[in-house]
Amino acid sequence: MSRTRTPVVADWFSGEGENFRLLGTQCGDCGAVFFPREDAFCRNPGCTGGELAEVPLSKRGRIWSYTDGRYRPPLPYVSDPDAAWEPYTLLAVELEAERMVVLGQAVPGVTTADLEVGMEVEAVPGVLNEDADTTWTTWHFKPVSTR
Amino acid sequence: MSRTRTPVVADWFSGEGENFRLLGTQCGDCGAVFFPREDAFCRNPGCTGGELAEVPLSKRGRIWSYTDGRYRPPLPYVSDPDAAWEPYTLLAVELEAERMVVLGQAVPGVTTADLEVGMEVEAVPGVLNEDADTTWTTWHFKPVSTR
Amino acid sequence: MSRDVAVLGAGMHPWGKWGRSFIEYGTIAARTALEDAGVDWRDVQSIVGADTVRGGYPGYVAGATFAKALGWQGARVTSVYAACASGAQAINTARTQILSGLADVVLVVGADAAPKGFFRPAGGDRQDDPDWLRFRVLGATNPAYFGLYARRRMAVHGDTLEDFAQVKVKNAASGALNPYARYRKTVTADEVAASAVVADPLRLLDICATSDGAAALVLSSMDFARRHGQPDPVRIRAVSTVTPQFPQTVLDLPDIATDSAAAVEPPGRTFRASIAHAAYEEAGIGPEELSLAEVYDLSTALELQWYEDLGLCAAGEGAKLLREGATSPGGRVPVNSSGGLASFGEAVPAQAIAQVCELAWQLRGTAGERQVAGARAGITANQGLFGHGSAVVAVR
Amino acid sequence: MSRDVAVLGAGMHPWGKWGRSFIEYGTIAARTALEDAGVDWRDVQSIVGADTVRGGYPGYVAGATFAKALGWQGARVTSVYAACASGAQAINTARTQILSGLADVVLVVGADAAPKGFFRPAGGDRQDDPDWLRFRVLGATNPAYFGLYARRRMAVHGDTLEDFAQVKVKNAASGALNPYARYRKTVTADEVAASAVVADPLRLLDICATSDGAAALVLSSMDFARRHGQPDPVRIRAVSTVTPQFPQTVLDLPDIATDSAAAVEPPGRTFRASIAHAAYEEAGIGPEELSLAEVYDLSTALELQWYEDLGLCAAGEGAKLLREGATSPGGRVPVNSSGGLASFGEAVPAQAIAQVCELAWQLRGTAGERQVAGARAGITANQGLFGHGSAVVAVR
Ligand SMILES: [Zn+2]
Ligand SMILES: [Zn+2]
Repeated sequence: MSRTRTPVVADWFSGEGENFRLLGTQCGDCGAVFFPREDAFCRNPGCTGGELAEVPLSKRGRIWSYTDGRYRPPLPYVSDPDAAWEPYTLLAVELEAERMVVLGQAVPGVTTADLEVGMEVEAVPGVLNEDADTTWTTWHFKPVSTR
Repeated sequence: MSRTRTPVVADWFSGEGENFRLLGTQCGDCGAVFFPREDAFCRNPGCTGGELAEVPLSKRGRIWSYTDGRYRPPLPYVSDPDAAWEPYTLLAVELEAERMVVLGQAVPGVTTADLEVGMEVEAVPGVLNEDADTTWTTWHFKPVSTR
Repeated sequence: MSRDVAVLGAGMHPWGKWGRSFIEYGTIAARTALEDAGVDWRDVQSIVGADTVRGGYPGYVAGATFAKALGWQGARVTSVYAACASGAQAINTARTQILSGLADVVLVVGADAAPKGFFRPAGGDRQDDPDWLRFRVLGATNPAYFGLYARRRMAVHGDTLEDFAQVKVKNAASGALNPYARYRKTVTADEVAASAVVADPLRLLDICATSDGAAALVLSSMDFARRHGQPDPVRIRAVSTVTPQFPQTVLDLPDIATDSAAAVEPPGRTFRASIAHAAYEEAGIGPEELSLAEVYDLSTALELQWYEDLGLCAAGEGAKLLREGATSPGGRVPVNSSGGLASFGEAVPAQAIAQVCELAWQLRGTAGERQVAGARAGITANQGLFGHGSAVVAVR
Repeated sequence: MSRDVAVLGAGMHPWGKWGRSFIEYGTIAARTALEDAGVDWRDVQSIVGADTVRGGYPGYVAGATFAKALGWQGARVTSVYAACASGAQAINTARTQILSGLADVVLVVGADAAPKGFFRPAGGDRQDDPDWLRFRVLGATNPAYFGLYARRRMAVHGDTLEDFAQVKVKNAASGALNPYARYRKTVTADEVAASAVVADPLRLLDICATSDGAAALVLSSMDFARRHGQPDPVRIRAVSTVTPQFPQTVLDLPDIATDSAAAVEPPGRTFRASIAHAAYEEAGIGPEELSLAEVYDLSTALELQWYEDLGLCAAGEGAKLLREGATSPGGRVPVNSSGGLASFGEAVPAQAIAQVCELAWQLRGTAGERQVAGARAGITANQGLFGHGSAVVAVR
């Protein structure tokens, strides 16, 4: 059971525990921030294009909206077809400094009944799925103060 | 080794030995012949559309052109990746009555060196590939008089 | 110079799950539209197909696929794809050919044979395809996005589950009267409430299914229509096919995040509102002049959002407009008199064309039991993946 | 009314195997074309993308993909697909928008990141997709069709392997002078003859490779060009996008048979000839007025076929025209002064746009060492799967 921990997408997040952050990029010319990261070009149509440097996004944000997935999603989402489907909870989280909304699954165990729009959450490391060799890691959102 | 013989495409050919024929369809209204078969609509733009009935195509035709495949084609063409690639020979055959040209592989063993444009050939039953359960059958073209 | 083009003919293949090829559906819709127009296929100078990304090559080249099925006759061909807006893009392509003088009469066709279950991306491992990533990383199906929008409306505008259910009730009642609809029976609010939750807070009956279906239009220049004995046809007056403006701050399928507004202020209008705005500008009419609207009710909650984005009411007042009955049959501006996606289920490349078929029949006054009395002007609206959306204005 | 549109800008990303995304190639080509035109991206009113069927969703919606990468600015968007003719379809879509008055300035972009080896169909089991069937049943790759055409020419017209090799020698010599070409070195007839046979009688150096690449054009109305300080731009005068006529009696990729001519007499012109004919008719010029031509040399033998289909010589005399040097640099009508597909390898949605880029540079007189002296009029031609083909006429 010594699986390699591999991010499901390279360079979208890094760090452990308190230091975990989603990673975006920022244009050195106009200051626009991108997540998912843009590494080739700045997408501001008024920008002639500066260097895109990696930046960590705000760790905390507020719930813009939320939902769940009551039915098993199709591939490429990976789930065990022999196990009963466990709904996941999906959050859209507004980051104040970046003025953007980012999607992410909630930490396991959090259901829509636990949530409301405007609630504060933070990005934490999580596991998306495991296969024979690999633990695929991802980001999760976790309510800051569990009621 | 009791594989089922199954045509690689349903209803494109039928019969054994001398009775083997490619099958097309013919419009009952305008007489247009189609191969591959059309079963829903006649494709003559001036035809309001008649019944499409199955018709056998001419067994014999003359070589319009020919080529071969010196490199292994990609999937969905099936070949044994562990065996050395054996080039196949591909014929385009003009059917006089139908005034059309139909493609088909030559019977195994015939190479481009054996062929010339205008040579008479006939459609014969052939095997495309075999897997664990199935012998996939097809049509081949065979020179009428081997020199 | 008039920017109008004439709708000479409209035709559809009934929506459903028929188990046949999209080519067959599209060919039947095309033949029906040609017959309705009284135009021989050989006189059509251009054909525009709305692609389906299913079905392999024939789907990618829908224009050529239908031209071949109808019988090669030398017409110009174009195939376009714009997700849910594909049909409107095809209409716009036909319109520009007519207005440019390069064609007098053009056939537009869209058809799909839907897969079972959720829409899903093509196979492969594509870390640079947002549509692949949203499934791989988040399991975010289309209904998940609809659920997010719905919950947001509840929190911000006070919409209720009962409001959402009433959209379904209204659309199902209209769909029951439409011979082309897949679902032809009325639905009660209790039935909506009793259906399974798919993506909280939305239930099965809040969310549109995926269907087989096909729709076609024969469009022509106004001159051709006159010569053809139709001096007063239904006219397409505007087709909006605009893209978003950076930063796009409303979460858009299939994105994992919105653009950031930290460096550049967001535009004054949201993307959906800008789609409608461009159509009104081009048509020279406003929402108060509409007799009816066909909007993309991928979910019940989304229909309410469209009321606001089309300017039928102020922001946040969609549910109020519904409750007042303004968008019901007999109301001020009936919405989805066809039955909408709620009654059809989505057949992606056909759907925006089908919306315009409904406008054509309503503006002709031939919509039978669904007829909106005295219909003079209508709009269609939809939005799809990747910054696609469209709105078509038709008048008589 | 003038049917001309102005070519304000042209740009390319070098062809090759770069291992990056088609989005990056296309964005670079677009920025280069905008810079060449002196037009700010935010002033572009419409963007038309030529799709690639690779790359998942971003490929299916190339117009939106490039619009997003350049930065959403609200422009109209269209995405078209027509196999090898996709780029010309995109040009035609832009042209009709300009001629219809719906847009003044339009950006056209096509880009591809090619797979390794033969083109192959998408995965799945699709017995109703001719492209899938020709691989499954016959193993008939694209070169197999090229081989059939070549052998037929040898039998009917007496073309020789040496003739075919000389096409490669000619095009490689031009490609060696083109900074955007993938292969930039001369080739000898001996090298062609020494290369491996792929599909008898054609060898590796007779057949075009598949490449990464991108090309873009900025097109505008003649009025806009004048206001923009370009009173005498290169003009696109015709874009032919016709389909075949039934019965289509010339074997067409990916078909397993031609149509039957038993019930209906074949048309007077073959499909390829009809593509050129429609372009000449629309442009009001004939082949004798051409200064140069860019034709789709998927194989060396096919270039000779194009000479005849374009009317540069009589049927069967393509090899004679080549031997006379008429189509070589300095000849009466140089063909593939860019180096052609022989030097580029095919990047499907970009290729027909790249052909027009070459015309633009030649007609401007800025083609450097490749310059055709006094070029005044040129044509491009290509043909793709499923009844697609195109020809573009540009003049100065
Ligand atoms: Zn920037
Ligand atoms: Zn018939």
